[in-house]
Amino acid sequence: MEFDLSLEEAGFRDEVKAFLEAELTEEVRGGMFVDTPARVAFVDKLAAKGWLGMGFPEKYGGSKKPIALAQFILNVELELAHAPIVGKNVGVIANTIFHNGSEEMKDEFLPKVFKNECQWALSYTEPQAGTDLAALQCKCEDKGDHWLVNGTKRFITSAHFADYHWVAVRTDPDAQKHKGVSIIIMDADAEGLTYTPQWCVGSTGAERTNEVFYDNVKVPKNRLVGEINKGFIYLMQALDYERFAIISFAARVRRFNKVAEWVKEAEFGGKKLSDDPAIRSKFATLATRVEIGTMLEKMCICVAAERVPNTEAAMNKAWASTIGTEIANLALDAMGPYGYLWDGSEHAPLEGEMVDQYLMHGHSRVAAAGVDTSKTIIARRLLGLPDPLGKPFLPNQAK
Amino acid sequence: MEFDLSLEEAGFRDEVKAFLEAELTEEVRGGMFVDTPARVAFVDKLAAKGWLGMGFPEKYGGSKKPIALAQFILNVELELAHAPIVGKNVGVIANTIFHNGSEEMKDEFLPKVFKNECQWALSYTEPQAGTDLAALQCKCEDKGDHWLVNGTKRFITSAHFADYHWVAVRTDPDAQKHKGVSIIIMDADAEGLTYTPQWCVGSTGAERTNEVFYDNVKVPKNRLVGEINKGFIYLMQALDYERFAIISFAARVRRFNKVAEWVKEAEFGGKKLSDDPAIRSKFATLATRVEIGTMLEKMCICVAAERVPNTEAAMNKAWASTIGTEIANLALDAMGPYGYLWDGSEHAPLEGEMVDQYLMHGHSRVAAAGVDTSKTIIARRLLGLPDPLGKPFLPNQAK
Amino acid sequence: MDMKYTEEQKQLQDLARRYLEKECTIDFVRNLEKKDEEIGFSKEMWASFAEMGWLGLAIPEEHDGMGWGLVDQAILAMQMGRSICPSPYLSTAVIAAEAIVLGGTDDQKSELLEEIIGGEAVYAFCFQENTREFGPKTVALEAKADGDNYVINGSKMFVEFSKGADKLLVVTRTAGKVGEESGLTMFIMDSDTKGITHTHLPTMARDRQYEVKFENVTVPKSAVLGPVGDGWTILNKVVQKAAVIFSAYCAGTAEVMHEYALEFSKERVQFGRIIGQMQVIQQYLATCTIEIYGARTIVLYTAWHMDQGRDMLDYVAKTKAFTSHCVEHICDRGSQIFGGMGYIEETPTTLHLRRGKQYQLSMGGMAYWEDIVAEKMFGPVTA
Amino acid sequence: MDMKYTEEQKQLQDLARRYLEKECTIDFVRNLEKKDEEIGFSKEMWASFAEMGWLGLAIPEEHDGMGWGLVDQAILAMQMGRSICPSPYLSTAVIAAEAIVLGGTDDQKSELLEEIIGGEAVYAFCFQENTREFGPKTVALEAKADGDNYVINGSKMFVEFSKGADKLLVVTRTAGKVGEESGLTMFIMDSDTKGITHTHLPTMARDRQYEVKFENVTVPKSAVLGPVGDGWTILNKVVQKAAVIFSAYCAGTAEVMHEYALEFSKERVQFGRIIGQMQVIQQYLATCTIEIYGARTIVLYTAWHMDQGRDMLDYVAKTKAFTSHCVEHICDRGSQIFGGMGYIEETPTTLHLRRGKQYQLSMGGMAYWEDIVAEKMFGPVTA
Repeated sequence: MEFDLSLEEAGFRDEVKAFLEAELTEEVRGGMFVDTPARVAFVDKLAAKGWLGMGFPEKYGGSKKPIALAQFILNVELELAHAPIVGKNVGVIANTIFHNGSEEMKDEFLPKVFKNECQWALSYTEPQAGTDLAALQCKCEDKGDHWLVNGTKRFITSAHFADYHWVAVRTDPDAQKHKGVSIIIMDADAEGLTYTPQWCVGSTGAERTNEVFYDNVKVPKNRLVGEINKGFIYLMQALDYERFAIISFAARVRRFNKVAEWVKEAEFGGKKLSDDPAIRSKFATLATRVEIGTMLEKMCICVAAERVPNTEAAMNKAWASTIGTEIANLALDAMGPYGYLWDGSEHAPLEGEMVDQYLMHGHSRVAAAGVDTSKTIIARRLLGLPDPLGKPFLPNQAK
Repeated sequence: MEFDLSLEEAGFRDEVKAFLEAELTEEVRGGMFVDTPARVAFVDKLAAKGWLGMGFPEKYGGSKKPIALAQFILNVELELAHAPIVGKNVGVIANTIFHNGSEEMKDEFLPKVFKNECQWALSYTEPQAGTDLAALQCKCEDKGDHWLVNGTKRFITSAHFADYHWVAVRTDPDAQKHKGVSIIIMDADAEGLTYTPQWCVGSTGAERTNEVFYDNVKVPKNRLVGEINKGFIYLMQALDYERFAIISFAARVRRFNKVAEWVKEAEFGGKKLSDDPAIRSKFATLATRVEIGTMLEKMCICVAAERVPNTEAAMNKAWASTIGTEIANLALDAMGPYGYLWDGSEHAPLEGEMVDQYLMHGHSRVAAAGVDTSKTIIARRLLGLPDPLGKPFLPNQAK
Repeated sequence: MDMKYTEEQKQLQDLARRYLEKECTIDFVRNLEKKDEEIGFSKEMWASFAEMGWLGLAIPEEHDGMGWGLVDQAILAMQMGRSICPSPYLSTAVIAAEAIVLGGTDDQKSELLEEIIGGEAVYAFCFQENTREFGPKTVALEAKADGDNYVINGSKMFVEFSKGADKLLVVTRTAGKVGEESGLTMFIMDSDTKGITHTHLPTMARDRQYEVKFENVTVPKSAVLGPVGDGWTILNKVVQKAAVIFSAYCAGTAEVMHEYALEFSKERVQFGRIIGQMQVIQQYLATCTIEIYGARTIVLYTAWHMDQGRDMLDYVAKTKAFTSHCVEHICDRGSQIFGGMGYIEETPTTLHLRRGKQYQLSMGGMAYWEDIVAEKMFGPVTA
Repeated sequence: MDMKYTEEQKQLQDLARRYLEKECTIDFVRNLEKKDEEIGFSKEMWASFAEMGWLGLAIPEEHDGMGWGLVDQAILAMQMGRSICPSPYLSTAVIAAEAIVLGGTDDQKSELLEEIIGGEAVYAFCFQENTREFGPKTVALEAKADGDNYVINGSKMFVEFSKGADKLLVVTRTAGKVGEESGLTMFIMDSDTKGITHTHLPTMARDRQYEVKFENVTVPKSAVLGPVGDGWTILNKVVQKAAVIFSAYCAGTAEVMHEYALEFSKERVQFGRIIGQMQVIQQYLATCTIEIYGARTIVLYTAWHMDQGRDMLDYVAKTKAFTSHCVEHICDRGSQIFGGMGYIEETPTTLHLRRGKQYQLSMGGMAYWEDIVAEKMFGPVTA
């Protein structure tokens, strides 16, 4: 048993901290993904440090991992500093291409990802396929010398600045739902690709996402990732990774500490808010729950040394999503009516950030794998319980 | 709209209150059902007042209801005074016989019920048929001149002092689960009927229930209630009634007030417990939730003027069961380590009643219709949602 | 006991439902949310309210009102809550009207009530101070007698519709100090009285709230409403009624959110079945149903009893505390059922999501009212 | 970072699991629960604990202990919690042993630690006073110096195993007054010292707790353990370790309750399928799983860091608060899954149901520890 970082790990963490101290400016902070020139420039610097391709072969532009936990340490520090996070491109795109793509595809895309030369839109969700990704309908026909894609996607976060779309398409309309799905890579400027903004609920300048339309988009044959009709397997692998790698619990820790700091300093009518016993008690309960989040994350890290965490990642995800809402909710309660001030009000505590968090955090409880879905994963994969939607299950059917 | 009791209703309530003031002794208080000589004697007096057969024809020993809400008012006052409640015999047995039984059966049993001359055991649950009553297996064969009953029942609360068993049996083994069930009335001293105690978790003298064995018990042919194989319908009707009529929310109100009164008086280390802001806040929240329980009950009462409340009764039941546990739980929290003292400890607040409540109240959340089941009833009957265990349901299948 | 609406109440409800569903659509509300919108409500709609008799609904007949009760206003407010209707109904037809009925001189009554009934005077209620807390003890805004006038200095926060209002009902302190219930005095003045400035406060609900600053605002003694230094005796009753109507509004918003979510759960297909067939979704929806029935019942119960002239402070407090909790809980849960859709601005229910939490934090939040419940149960804190 | 047990830790766990599952069965626990049972633990089992080296597990090798750490004790305690093993392990091998190691004179160490290691001395810990609160400030039991002796008067509450114990570790006040952390002095004395009476307190868990009364109990000055009047400097560390081990115990009980419920959910058939196929049951079980993993991890994390000699007060507090919540929540939820069966005495898990809530309320409950968390976050209350 060993809970401390090793000397090497601590050294890497300090290096990242020093880098962020030096390079992270106010305009780069906030949000999640790389979406402004300043944020792109910041990630270019991460790339220059070799921190995007850690653990991938050098021939693809990767770099040696300085230490086993480098990826995790980097993510935590980025989250704690509120810097753009880099998990999506490396975690989903590069990993999937590396493990499943053709040699040609690896040569073309991996170096670009690791040099931060391209932005990606993950294009999965459809009007009728949300949590149930296997129901997706976006049609992809083999036209001999190209693929022809037709369909509509929703909630595509980065579509308005992406260079490529990473699209889940249906390549076999007759196969069982999840057996006819493939992944293709599409140029963002392909003819027939259009999008329109979908604004998230939130203040002006809130997160943007997009509805995307593929209208007879031609895609070269070599842009199909891995094997045809195996896309669903790739998606599921990536989701496991996503639950664990893209979003570190550190984001919630940062946010909780920020709120607690505000409470500590806040005074109303000459009374210190932190003297209120009800506030003290509620924040102590939540502080404890936040700490449990860091524990579940540490557990994932330890598992990750041996395999991709799956049910552990689901625990992490379910807890983190729940806690995120609890933080925003308690923050607003503590602020009283000031809690609902927003969007540039000079009286809004923490510049109204907690209002945005309250409004948008519900999304984390349903998105990717929401809380209920994560719990279903735990029930099915870890506890060995049968599919609630499946056939009636009796004890003697157990394996 | 009219929330007050009418003059007549208030008059009846006052009459019941005066009666209880005069007749309810300490040894009669507590528990739920009529199970000691003193308690039987007490209910005899209720019978003598004509309060058991209210609303039933006089020829069966019934009496005119003084007012429409008489039954409700009586139940509330009994609960508030912690007297034995009488809903089971009248609510379940008499109602079912009156609406479905033969004339002979009405003549035989209704007067006995209304005069409190007999105690009944409701004999439904089996080892493999709990919430899923339709799965019951207790076999009842037609032997020409009698029925022959074989099976085992569980959690039969009154079996050790009952005169009759009201037994749900399977009369058609080949019919669909809920279609082959009937109700029969069995003498408690029938040959082949034996029972063994099952003690509820709780202090010495805690509630007793029984496991009951029917081993080749012969039952006269005329003891089948209503029509053969219609038993499940009668059961369901009675359950609706039970959710509403047997257990009044007033029991929780009484208990909450008792705890609140204790908190108001309690002092530890020279400090008044009720000065603790955390205690004040938690009790205020719970007081509000308790009040909502009285509101849901009032709503049921209003509905009952026109029909048997069903989804409203399910709301009442789900809320009451949840609140009951919340009361016991908060009471113990407020008591700190004294909360776990029990069973005759002189230091135990409220004589350890809240420990018993904590332990046993979970049963109310699962019993009869537990909280989840009540919510399922609301979802299905009121909200019109399809059976989660049924076939996949698509929008165009809607009626 | 009988919870059924009378014929008149049914008609009131149905009319309100029909009118608001037609006029106060989601798009209508969204338009009023826009930043450059200064008034935050529709004068045309306000005129219709007047025409339908809603503004004088609970004003006694002797003052040309309809003479109905608080319970009728609650029935109406539930409908307004369903349409999250942005209007100064609460501050004008409940708070100002009641304060004038209870505290006004004969002259004030005859002059001011008629204006309200006719829709000619819109009021904003200046009560909440620059603090997290609520209630009479927090009032600091100073009004000093100066010959025939009072001079007012200080500020109020979270005043809804103050810029668009014609008049302000202002709660000041003319005696005593912060922390005391006594010493309060109410004034009525024009909202553009010299020395008053309104600064918009952007809110989660995107309604129109303002910080109102008073800088040597000078009003004649005739602007006083009710007893000098003893305003809380009147205001206490007014605030209780306002809390019930606000609760009705919350119950209505919760109710309609739940209907949207239920409807969606019957249409949205995932894994080859509607999501409403999933047991967890059913449990969420059923739990919310119970809360809504409870919320509606306690609103009506409390309002009805207040109409009988009874002291219902404890129930008012429970009503406000419970509906506040409810509206937040149900708007959150409902949004969850919409999945990702629930968090995209274009989805109608994001209007509810933004309001649920704000309502919960408004008018004393839950804490002020739960303190009252605790005090009723345990008496005041002795230590 | 690596959470895996070492080989030695695995062996410790496996041995404890095997031994306890064999010896400390539900029936064994039930027998110890019986009213006429005065000692409340098995001396035979205690001798086995000594033989297996468990009693000296964390006592330094220089005092003939095994010299392992708190984390190893936690691993062991989780197994004891799984079997809800009734034994004075906590008061003897954790609290008394640690107090002697930290505060004992050389003579005390050499004499007393050996007794503990060999299983010859069972200790009870007399700390909790006749109040709802917990901690050094509550200590009132008076010890007065009188020549070469101290005379002790007063009483302690909720002392586990005091009647069956050989010795008592008694926390007294020799200076200052209630409300102060300083002024405490620890004593070690025989449990049957003249003037001491033990009155059984029936509890929810049916464990052996006593009210211990001290009436002119006279002990020599050599009975003092640690600094006179400054006992909290030692005791503070002891109580923190005890809280972690108690937390481990809670985590173990929660864990095994969850396993029972899971197993039952796979066997119990209703509506033609196992109840574990129902989505709500799955959600309950999964929620509990997350809490259990969190509870286990924070216990190990905190214990491991304390073994590195670090100040972990904040983590100790969070560990105690969370596991206390967890054990209650999971024992309640688990019982629910058993349906009616969950509330019949004969069902094994009623033992857990009766303990979940009691554990939550024990050793300061959640409030004492959450106060510490709040103080770490916000500093002490200033008003």
